[in-house]
Amino acid sequence: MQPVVRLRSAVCLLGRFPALAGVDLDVASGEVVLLSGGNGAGKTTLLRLIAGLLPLHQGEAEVLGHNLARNRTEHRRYVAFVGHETFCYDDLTARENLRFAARASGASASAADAALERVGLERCAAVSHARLSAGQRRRLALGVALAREPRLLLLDEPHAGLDADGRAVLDAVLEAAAGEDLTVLIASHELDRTRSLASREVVLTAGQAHAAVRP
Amino acid sequence: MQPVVRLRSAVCLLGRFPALAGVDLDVASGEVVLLSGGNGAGKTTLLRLIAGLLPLHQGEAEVLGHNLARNRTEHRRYVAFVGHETFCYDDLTARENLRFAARASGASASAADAALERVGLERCAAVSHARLSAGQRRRLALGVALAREPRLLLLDEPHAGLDADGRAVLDAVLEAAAGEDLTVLIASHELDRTRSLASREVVLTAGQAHAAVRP
Amino acid sequence: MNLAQEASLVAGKDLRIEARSRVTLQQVLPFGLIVLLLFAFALDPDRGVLRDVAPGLFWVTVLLAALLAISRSFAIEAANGARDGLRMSGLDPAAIFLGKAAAVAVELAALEALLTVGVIVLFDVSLGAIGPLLLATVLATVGVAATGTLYGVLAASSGARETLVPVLLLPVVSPVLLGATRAWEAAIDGASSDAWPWIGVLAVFAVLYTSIGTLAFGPLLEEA
Amino acid sequence: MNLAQEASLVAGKDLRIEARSRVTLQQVLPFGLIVLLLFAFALDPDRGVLRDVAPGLFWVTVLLAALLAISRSFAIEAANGARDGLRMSGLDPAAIFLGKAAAVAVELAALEALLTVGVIVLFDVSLGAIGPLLLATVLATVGVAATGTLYGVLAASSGARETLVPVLLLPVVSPVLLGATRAWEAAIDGASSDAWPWIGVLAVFAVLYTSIGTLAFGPLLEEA
Amino acid sequence: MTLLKPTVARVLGWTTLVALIVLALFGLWGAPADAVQSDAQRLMYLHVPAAWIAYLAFGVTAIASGLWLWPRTRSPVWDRMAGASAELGVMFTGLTLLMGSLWGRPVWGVWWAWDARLVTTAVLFFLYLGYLALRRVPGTAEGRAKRCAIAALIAFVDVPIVHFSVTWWRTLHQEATVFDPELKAHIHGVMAFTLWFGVFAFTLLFVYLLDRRYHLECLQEGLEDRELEQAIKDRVRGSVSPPKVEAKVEATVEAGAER
Ligand code: HEM
Ligand SMILES: Nc1ncnc2c1ncn2[C@@H]1O[C@H](COP(=O)(O)OP(=O)(O)OP(=O)(O)O)[C@@H](O)[C@H]1O
Ligand SMILES: Nc1ncnc2c1ncn2[C@@H]1O[C@H](COP(=O)(O)OP(=O)(O)OP(=O)(O)O)[C@@H](O)[C@H]1O
Ligand SMILES: [Mg+2]
Ligand SMILES: [Mg+2]
Repeated sequence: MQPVVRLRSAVCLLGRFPALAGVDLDVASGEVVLLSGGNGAGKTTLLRLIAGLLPLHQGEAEVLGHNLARNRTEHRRYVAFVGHETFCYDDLTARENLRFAARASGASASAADAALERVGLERCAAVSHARLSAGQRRRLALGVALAREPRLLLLDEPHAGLDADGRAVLDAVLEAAAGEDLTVLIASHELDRTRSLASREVVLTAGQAHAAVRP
Repeated sequence: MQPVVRLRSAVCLLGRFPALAGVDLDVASGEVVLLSGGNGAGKTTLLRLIAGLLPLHQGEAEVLGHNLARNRTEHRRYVAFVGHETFCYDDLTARENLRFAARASGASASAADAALERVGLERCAAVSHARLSAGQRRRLALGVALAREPRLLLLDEPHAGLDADGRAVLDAVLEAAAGEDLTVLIASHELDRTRSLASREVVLTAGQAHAAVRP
Repeated sequence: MNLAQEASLVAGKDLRIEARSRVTLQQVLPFGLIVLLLFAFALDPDRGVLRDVAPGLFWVTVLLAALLAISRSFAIEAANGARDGLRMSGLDPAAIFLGKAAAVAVELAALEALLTVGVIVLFDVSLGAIGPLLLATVLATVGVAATGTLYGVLAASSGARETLVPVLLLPVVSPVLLGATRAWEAAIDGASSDAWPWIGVLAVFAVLYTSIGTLAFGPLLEEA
Repeated sequence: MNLAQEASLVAGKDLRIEARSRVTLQQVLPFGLIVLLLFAFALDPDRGVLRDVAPGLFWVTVLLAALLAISRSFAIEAANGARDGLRMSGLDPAAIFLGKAAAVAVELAALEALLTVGVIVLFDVSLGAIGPLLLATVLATVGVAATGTLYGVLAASSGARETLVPVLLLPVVSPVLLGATRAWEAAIDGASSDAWPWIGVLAVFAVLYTSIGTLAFGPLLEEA
Repeated sequence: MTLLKPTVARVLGWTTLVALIVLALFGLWGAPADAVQSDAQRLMYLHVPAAWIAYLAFGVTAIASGLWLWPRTRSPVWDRMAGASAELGVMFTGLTLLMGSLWGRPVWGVWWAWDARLVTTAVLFFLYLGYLALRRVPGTAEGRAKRCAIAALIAFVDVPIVHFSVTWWRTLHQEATVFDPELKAHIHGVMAFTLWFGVFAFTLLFVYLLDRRYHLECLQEGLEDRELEQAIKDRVRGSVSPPKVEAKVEATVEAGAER
């Protein structure tokens, strides 16, 4: 079967700094891969590269069958990315933000409402993004990603700021992934929690990826 | 002994929304108090109120002997606050940001350099804030707070984004607090980790504080 | 969704944000009126030239207000990394361009209508040949909105969005400034025939930049 | 630290950021020159009034450039919640005000020096009585920087910083515009005696707003 | 690495120098003084060629940008050439403005006049200054090239406006004399020769400088590439080296702090 993500000695620059210095990575469909590594190891950069938000400098990168060196926009409508920021508009309410994101990527308004419920934000549906608390924003960002009905879900420290309920939502998403034909890459420092849900762990150190040695 | 923080039915508004709806809280000197509570419970609001960044709407609030209803700026030079944002300048390097913060609150440049080492950012000293990774930024924010040599330290989800090393740094800060005559209020969702270090836990629900029932 | 639907989704989003924050109405418009007044003031009414320079003043003011409107339009995308959200959304970049430019054009049109009233009252101008005047205004507005949106995204990728847009944009739209001013002058004098060549220039400009924008917005949006 | 030291710490920080990002030098200055050029042209050269209105145009341009400089000065504080950092820092708000205003004044002074060269060349103006001219310029700069910083912080607390500053600021500084223009006109004509009353106005304005700023900055900074 | 072979470049350099000297001789002594303007008119031999070479330079920038944007001819060569040529164009436009100003002082009695050609020329100058500012905005090489190529095509629209400005707006500035549609030789034979020779000499100068600038750019990129390889090695070894610029900044800070 065709891999969802295939990187070969991928180099990615931030300014002139090689944040990724030759990464090899293969992710098969339906996998939940945990990306671990210290602060500044390059996790965010790797996820942004796969999302097509950063250009590839050297090496090969293929996501969902698209060669990123040639075109890094085509695959995006099947990919959802939850980054350190929420990608939402301050002056729109939670529901409006969700609906805009869903419609923009061709999903229906009901998908947006379903996502709102799934992340437990019904009560804040009419509160504008600027007024949400940090954790509510994280939930909204996750909701936006889910509303887009992606095939590949990239999560960058989704635990940060989530309370116990929120984490349970997240666990449920990871658990359901295999059944829904959803591939997940999750960067996180909540290793204890995530390891048990992930099918595999990849450790990033100084811009390079290694398979984790399971204790 | 005089309490460091004393709130009596404190009400705090965000716009027209009562994010704190009557909070009673006493914190004695040298305590490490864990603030827990779900997303949107009001933890951030409470910390910002104590820092003097939000006005008190009703009730009483006293921090380090200053009555916040009357004056909410006097006590600030003894208080350091690590919020969801870093309070740093994108175009200054990590070291410059630290030095500016230290000098502004009357501490020495060497305090800044010591803080830089303490949070483990020596290697990023000359990297500008805009280029730091999420976790490195959290460390810097913590460093800025430490460089100011505060008597009261307010930490708002300091764990978010920190790797194992960073968490160890944070644990060390909490452990050393008692010895250094530092009072700490820490809002966090990393309950397992923080409970053992905190002298007490306060649970916020819907804008009200309760003492946690220890199991 | 087809291109038009996608564009209207984007325009709708921008206009809804505008309706909620009222920035154009409550801040850009007063700004325009003040600039109009200040210029009139600085150029000293004694010399009796104000009536003659009214079209020039009007369009200078519109340009300055347009700078603010565009800066606002991209400030919206800069907050919370919304720009990355747009990039990930799978919307056709051409639709994003058309949508954002349309929203700016609508805001500018509202602004121009009110500023025109200001000019009529302040400078005692009567509009003369309405047809050419209106046409020139519409074309100039489209031209400015398209160019502005294009340069807005160009500058947005750099750190200093607020200050880069003016520098890049003003020289490029200077033909619009001249063309619209001359067309207004001719129309106000009732000399429609003199206005048409300028309207031609404005039309070429509007079409040209709308096409360039539709083609170039994608690559510019991608710029890291 | 005393007030002067604290103020220079803040000013140093702002100027260091400017030195690194070069926004004023590389973007605001060209903006000023373009505004000078385009507007002079749009206001139609044939009528031969341009030489007479040169001082007015110069000061309008300086005001517009000042808007950008101030908007930039507070954009720096808006990012990453730096404003809350300043509030927590324990710095005297008066020092923050003086420091930020001083940094803006320095940037504006550099800008004015270069724009003056532009005016001399473009409008064929000779400076006449240098003393009063320089004094008027310095006082006007201080006035604009002080007022701008004061209104900048006022607008910063609202969401739409970029567009609110112009609206609030322009009407308030119009006396500076008037005073500086008249003082320049008088100085250029060599009639220093006519310049002095205006210089007096500028001095009063500068002192007034610097004092108001020193007193009011604290409460405004606290404004949630 | 270079546009021309090193030997060709060297020969070209010397030829340019000789041509400029010959131009100076002709301009100052060979050509007769103008009947009305006397010696001031000699500035024409610099002013007009400078203006035309500026057009040429911006034209090269536009074409190179177009070639970069066209997928089949995309190559970093075009980006470098566009940047180098734009820098020269700004230089020549500046020269035109300067010479025009110097000329205007004796002839018109002012340094500057509110004339369509003058204003449009100044706008052209700022337009490309903006373009150069855009080139300095950090980003990936490809992103920068793309962004700048588009901006260059947009900016080029102003060149014809400058050229036709004299016919569109009735003005003070000289109308087209050399390219007069009726092709009547208005000017003295030696003057015409000197003018055309000036154009020739400036063209040589342009090509020579373009080649040098391009070469410099290549060297710089080579240096950056090597630094990058080193940086990747360092990163792999885990020793993060902060970028050079900031190291310098930091050094000055340290020095300041010690005093
Ligand atoms: C700052 C002032 C000036 C500027 C910016 C300027 C600009 C230019 C430009 C851009 C051209 C090239 C036009 C083209 O072929 O498209 C040109 C040509 C020319 N300029 Fe100027 N000029 C200035 C002052 C003057 C003055 C003072 C004179 C003499 C009275 C003058 C005489 C000419 C002549 C004779 C040509 C050649 C026209 C032709 O044959 O096409 N210029 N100038
Ligand atoms: N204008 C408003 N209207 C309605 N609700 C508001 C408004 N402003 C703020 N809120 C609500 O106030 C609460 C703010 O709480 P706060 O940010 O203190 O939460 P928190 O405990 O820090 O949560 P988290 O763990 O997610 O950071 C949120 O529930 C938010 O939705
Ligand atoms: N211009 C630059 N110069 C030097 N270092 C840079 C530059 N730009 C980025 N970096 C470094 O690149 C790395 C970026 O890594 P990235 O953000 O991907 O880390 P991460 O693994 O997501 O870390 P975290 O867990 O903290 O979020 C950081 O070490 C950062 O300091
Ligand atoms: Mg990260
Ligand atoms: Mg919070």
